[in-house]
Amino acid sequence: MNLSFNVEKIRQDFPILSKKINNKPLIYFDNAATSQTPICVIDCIKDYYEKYNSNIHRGVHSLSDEATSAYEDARNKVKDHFNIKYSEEVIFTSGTTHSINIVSNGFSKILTKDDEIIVSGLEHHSNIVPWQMMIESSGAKLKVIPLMENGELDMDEFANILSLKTKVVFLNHVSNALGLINPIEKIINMSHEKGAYVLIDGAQSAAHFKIDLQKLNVDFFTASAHKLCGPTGVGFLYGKKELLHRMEPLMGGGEMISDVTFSKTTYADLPHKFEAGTPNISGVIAFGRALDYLNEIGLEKIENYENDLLDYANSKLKQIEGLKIYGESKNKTSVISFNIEGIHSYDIGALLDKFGIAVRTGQHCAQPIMDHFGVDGTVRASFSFINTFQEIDDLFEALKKVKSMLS
Amino acid sequence: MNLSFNVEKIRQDFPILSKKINNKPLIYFDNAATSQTPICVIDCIKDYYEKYNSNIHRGVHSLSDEATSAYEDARNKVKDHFNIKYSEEVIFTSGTTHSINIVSNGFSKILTKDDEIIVSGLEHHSNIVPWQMMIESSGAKLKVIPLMENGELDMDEFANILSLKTKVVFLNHVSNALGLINPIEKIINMSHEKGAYVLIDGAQSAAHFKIDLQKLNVDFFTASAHKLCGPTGVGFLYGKKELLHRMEPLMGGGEMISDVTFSKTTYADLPHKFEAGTPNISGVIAFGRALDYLNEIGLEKIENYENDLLDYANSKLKQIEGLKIYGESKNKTSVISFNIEGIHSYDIGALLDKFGIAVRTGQHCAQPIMDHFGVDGTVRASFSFINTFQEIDDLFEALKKVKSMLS
Amino acid sequence: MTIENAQKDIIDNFLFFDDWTQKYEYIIELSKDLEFMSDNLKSEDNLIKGCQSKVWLHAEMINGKINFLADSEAIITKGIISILLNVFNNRKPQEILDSDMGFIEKIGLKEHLSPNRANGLSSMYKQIKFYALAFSKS
Amino acid sequence: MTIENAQKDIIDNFLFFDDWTQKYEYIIELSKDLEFMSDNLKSEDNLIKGCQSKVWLHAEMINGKINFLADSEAIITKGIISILLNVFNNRKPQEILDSDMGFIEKIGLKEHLSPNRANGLSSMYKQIKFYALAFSKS
Ligand SMILES: Cc1ncc(COP(=O)(O)O)c(C=O)c1O
Ligand SMILES: Cc1ncc(COP(=O)(O)O)c(C=O)c1O
Repeated sequence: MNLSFNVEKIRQDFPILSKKINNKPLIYFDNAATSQTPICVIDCIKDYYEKYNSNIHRGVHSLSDEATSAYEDARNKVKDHFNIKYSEEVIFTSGTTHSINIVSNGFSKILTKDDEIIVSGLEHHSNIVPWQMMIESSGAKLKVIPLMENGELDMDEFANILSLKTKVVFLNHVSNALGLINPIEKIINMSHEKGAYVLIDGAQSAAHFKIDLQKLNVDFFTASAHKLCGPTGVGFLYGKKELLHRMEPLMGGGEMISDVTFSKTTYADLPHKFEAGTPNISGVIAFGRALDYLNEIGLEKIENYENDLLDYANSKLKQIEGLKIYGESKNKTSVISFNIEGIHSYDIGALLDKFGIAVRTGQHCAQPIMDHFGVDGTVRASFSFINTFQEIDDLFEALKKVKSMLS
Repeated sequence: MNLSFNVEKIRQDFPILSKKINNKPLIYFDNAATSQTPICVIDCIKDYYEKYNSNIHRGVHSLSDEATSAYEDARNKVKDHFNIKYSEEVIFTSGTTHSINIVSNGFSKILTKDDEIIVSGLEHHSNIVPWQMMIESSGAKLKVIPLMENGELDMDEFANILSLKTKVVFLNHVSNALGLINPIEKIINMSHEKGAYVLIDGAQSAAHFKIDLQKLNVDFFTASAHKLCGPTGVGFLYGKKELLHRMEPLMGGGEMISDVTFSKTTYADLPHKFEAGTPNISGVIAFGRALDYLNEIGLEKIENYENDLLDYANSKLKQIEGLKIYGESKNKTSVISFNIEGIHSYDIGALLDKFGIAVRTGQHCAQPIMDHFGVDGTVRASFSFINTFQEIDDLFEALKKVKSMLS
Repeated sequence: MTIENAQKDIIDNFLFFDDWTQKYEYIIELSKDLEFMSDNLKSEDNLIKGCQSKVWLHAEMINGKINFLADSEAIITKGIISILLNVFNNRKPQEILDSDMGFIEKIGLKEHLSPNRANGLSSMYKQIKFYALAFSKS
Repeated sequence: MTIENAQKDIIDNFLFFDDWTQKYEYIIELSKDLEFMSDNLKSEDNLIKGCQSKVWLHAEMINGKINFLADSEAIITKGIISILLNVFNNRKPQEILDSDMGFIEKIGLKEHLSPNRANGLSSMYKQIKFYALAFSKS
C-alpha cells in the first residue's frame, strides 16, 4: 500500500465527496465515465464569469485581452503537459468525440476506395461511428484488429492486416470498458513503417499516467477535460501540423476564416481553422487549471496509488463466488469490469446505488466488446486517486449483500 | 424613459460590474459579442460540480439520475421559452455555429446541383462559411439577398431570386454588425409558398425579445447561451421533427446510436442522434437557469428598456460631428455601429478601453456588410438591460475626448 | 377496481416498509408474479427502447380490455413491470389514457422515472400508453 | 546603441508620464515620425496577418543590416510600430534574433502583447523576427 499518498487531504479538494446518497456517503466508482471536479477548478470557472468573461481573439478591450490570454495560456498548458511541440497543434474541441470527428471528416476527402483503415475491436462508439461515416463517403475499407480471449489485441493479426494500403489506424490508448492498456508504441511504429497515420484516443489514459506525445511520435491524440478533473464540454485534439494543414475543417464559422466573400473563403491559420465559433472559453481555461491540479499532485503518484487500489480491489472481488472479471491483464488502469453469475448487471448497479456506491453498468458504449465476451453488459467499477481502500471494502460487503438479495 | 425598470437592482446580480478597468468602473457595451453572467447562473454551475456532477443518460446511479433530470429539464425550459412543440426538437449544441453546421451538413446530402439556396447579405460568417462548404459538396447554387443603402434587406430582390428551385433560405433574425431586425415573418411565408425551408440564426435576437417558434412556423432556429446570460460552449438547434429525421448527423459517437457493429450502425432517436459524445452538461443546465433569469425579469421589460437606451444613445451620439451610424432603421435592437470621419475604428476602441468602456471594433465577423458600406470596420456599441443612461453619457464624453486626441 | 384504487393499494403496501432493503426485497418478490411470456413473443417488435436490460412488452385487446404480457432480463426491472401490470393490465384503453404515474413517486421509486435511459420505467409507461392510444382508435 | 539600450531609452521616456492620456498622446506623436512608406510597398505580401487595422511591413537588407519600412491605417498602431522600429530598425539579423519584448511590459503596453488578434503587436514582432531569421540565413 502506498503510504506517501495522502488521500484524505486530497478528498477535501472535492466538495461532492461530502454528498450522501440514500443516507450513505457517496462512494464514486464511476470515474471512467466522468471524473469529479476539485474546488480549484470550480473556482476557476466562477472567477472567469465574475471577473473577465468576454468573447476572445478579436476584442479591442481589456476584458477580451484578459480572456484571450487565459484561453491561450490553457493551450500552452496542454502543450506542455503532453509535451507537444507547437501550441498551434493543440485544437480545443468540445470533447474526444468532436476531436475524432474532425479527423475522420478530414480524412474523408483524402482517402479513396483503394485505401484501408484499421480500428481495434476494443473501441468506444465514439471511435467507431465517425469512421463508419467516413467510409460511406470515401469508400475506404475498414479492417478490425481482433481480440484475444482475455480481451487484449491480437497483435499477430494486426501485423497481418496492416499493409501499404493502410492509411489510418485508430485505437484507444486504454479501453473504457475493460481498462486494458494497448501497446500503442508498437502499433505506432509498425503503422509508420507502412506509411499509415495513427490516431490515439486518450480519453481513458490521460488521467492515469503521463503521456509524452513527441516521444510517442503519434499523428493524432485526443482526450476530454471531463475525465481529467476538468469541466464538461471541452477537450482537445493534437495533430501534427502538416496533417492539420491538409485536412478540411469539420465546421465553418467565425474565427476560422481569414477572408470571406460570398464567392470564396480563405481559412485562417492553425489552430483557428478548426475552432469555428465562440469556443467554450470558461471550459478551456478551467481545463488548464485541472491539468495544473493533476500536476500539483503528480501523475506518477496518482498512477502508483491507483495501481495499488486496483490490486486490492482485484484480490477482494475475486473472493466473491461466481464473480467473473473481463479483460484481466497486467497492463490495466484501475478499472474492473465484471459480472456475477446468474445476475443481470443492471440489478447489481441499481442495488449498489442504494448503498451509495456509483458504478456503471451496461455496454459502456462499446457494444463490439460485449459481443466478444458474449455478454449483454457488465458492471464497471472504475477507481481513481480520490478513492480509498476502505471504499473498496465497502464495495465488497455491499456486493455480498446484493448477491444474496438477488439469488 | 422607463422608470419601472430597476436597473440598479439588476446590476447587483452581475459580479463583473464591480470590476475596474484602468482604474475606472467597467462600462460593458460589448453585449452583442457575449452577455455578462448573473450570479444565479454562476451558482448553478458551481452547484452542479459540487453536488451532482455525473455523466448522463446511461448511468444506473443516483448522481447520473440527478444530472440527467437537470439536463432534460433544461431541454424543457428551452422548449417552453421558445414555444417549441416537442422537446425532442431541441438539440443541444456547442453554440450557433455548431447548430448551423449541423443543418448545412445535413442538407449537403439532400440537395443537388439543380437546387438553390438563398442567404442574406447581412450574415455573420457562421452563417456563410458552412453553406459555402455545403455548396462545394452538393453543387447547389448560392443566391444573395442584396442590401439597400441603409443596410436593410432588399425585399423586392428577394422576391425575384426566390423560386421553386430554392430549397433553403437562411438568414439572421438580427444582424450582429448593425442590429437590424429582419422581416423574418414575411421571408418565412414567402419561402414556404415556394416550398423552401428557412433557417433563422437567432444569435442576436433571442436576448432582446420574446420569440414564438410555433407561431413563426420556422423550420430551423438557433441561438447561443453565451449571448443569453448563459455560459460559453452551449447553444441549441431547433428543427422540425420530420426534417431532423431526414438529415444525417454531423458527428458520430456515443449516445447517438442505438446499435453498433463494425458493419452497421443504427442511429438513435431524436434528439440523441445529433448529440454525439458527452455534452456540455453543466453548460446546458446553466443555460436553462439563464432562461429562467431572463423570464424572471421579463423579456418585454427588457425590450422596452433597451429601446429607450437605444433612442437615448442615438440622440447623444449624433451630436458628435463626423460620426456616422451604419444601418439606421426603426427595426433595430440596441446596437449602434458607427465610425468617426478620418479616424480608424481600432483607434477609437483602443482609447475607449482606457476610459473603461468596452466596445467592439472591426468587421464583426461580417465582412460582406463592411464591403457593402465600403468600410474596413466599424465601432460597435451594443447595449443591454444591464446598462444605464449614465453610462451612455460617459460614452458620449469619452468619445469627444477620444476624437480630440486622434484628430 | 379502478386504476386509482389499484395505485392506492400499491402505495399502501409500500408504506409498510421501513427501509430500502425491505422495499427492494418486495420488488424482487413481485418479479416472480409476472405471468409467463413465451419466447416467441420476445421479438424485436416487442422490445422497448431505452432500457438498459432488455424489456419486452406485448399487448392484445380482449373483450375491450388490453391484456399485457411483459418480461425483462433484470429482476428489479421485472418487479417494476409487475407493479405496472398490476395497475394497467386488463383495463380499457381510455382508463389507461386518463391515468398518471404519480404513485411511483409516492412509493419512493422516483429515481426510476428519471429521463436517464438506463432505467426504462418512463419508456415502459410510454409504450403502455401508446398501445392504449392505438387500441382506442381501432 | 545596442537594442537593449534603445529599449532602455524608451522605458525612460515612458517613465515620464503620470497617466495614460499623456502616454497615448506620446504614442500618437510618435506615429508621425514613421518614415514614409510608398503605396506600392503596401502589397498583400507585406500585410501582417492578425491585426485589426491593416499593417504593412517591408524589409530590406542594406550593408548587413535590416532596413524596415512599415505603416498602418490606425494611428495607435502606427505609434507602436514607430516604437518597434526605433528599437529594431537598422540592426543585424542576429541582434534581432537575440532580443526580447520585455520592455513593452515595462512601458505599460502589455495589453498590446496579448494573443488577442485585435492588436497585432505580437504578430508584428513575429514578422520582424521572421525577416531576421530569413536574412540571417541568406
Ligand atoms: C448573428 C450571429 N450568428 C452567429 C454567431 C455565432 O455564434 P457562436 O460564436 O456563439 O457560435 C454570432 C455570434 O457572434 C452572431 O452574432
Ligand atoms: C475510450 C473513449 N473514447 C471516447 C470517449 C468519448 O468521450 P466524450 O464523450 O468526452 O466525447 C470516451 C468516453 O466515454 C471513452 O471512454
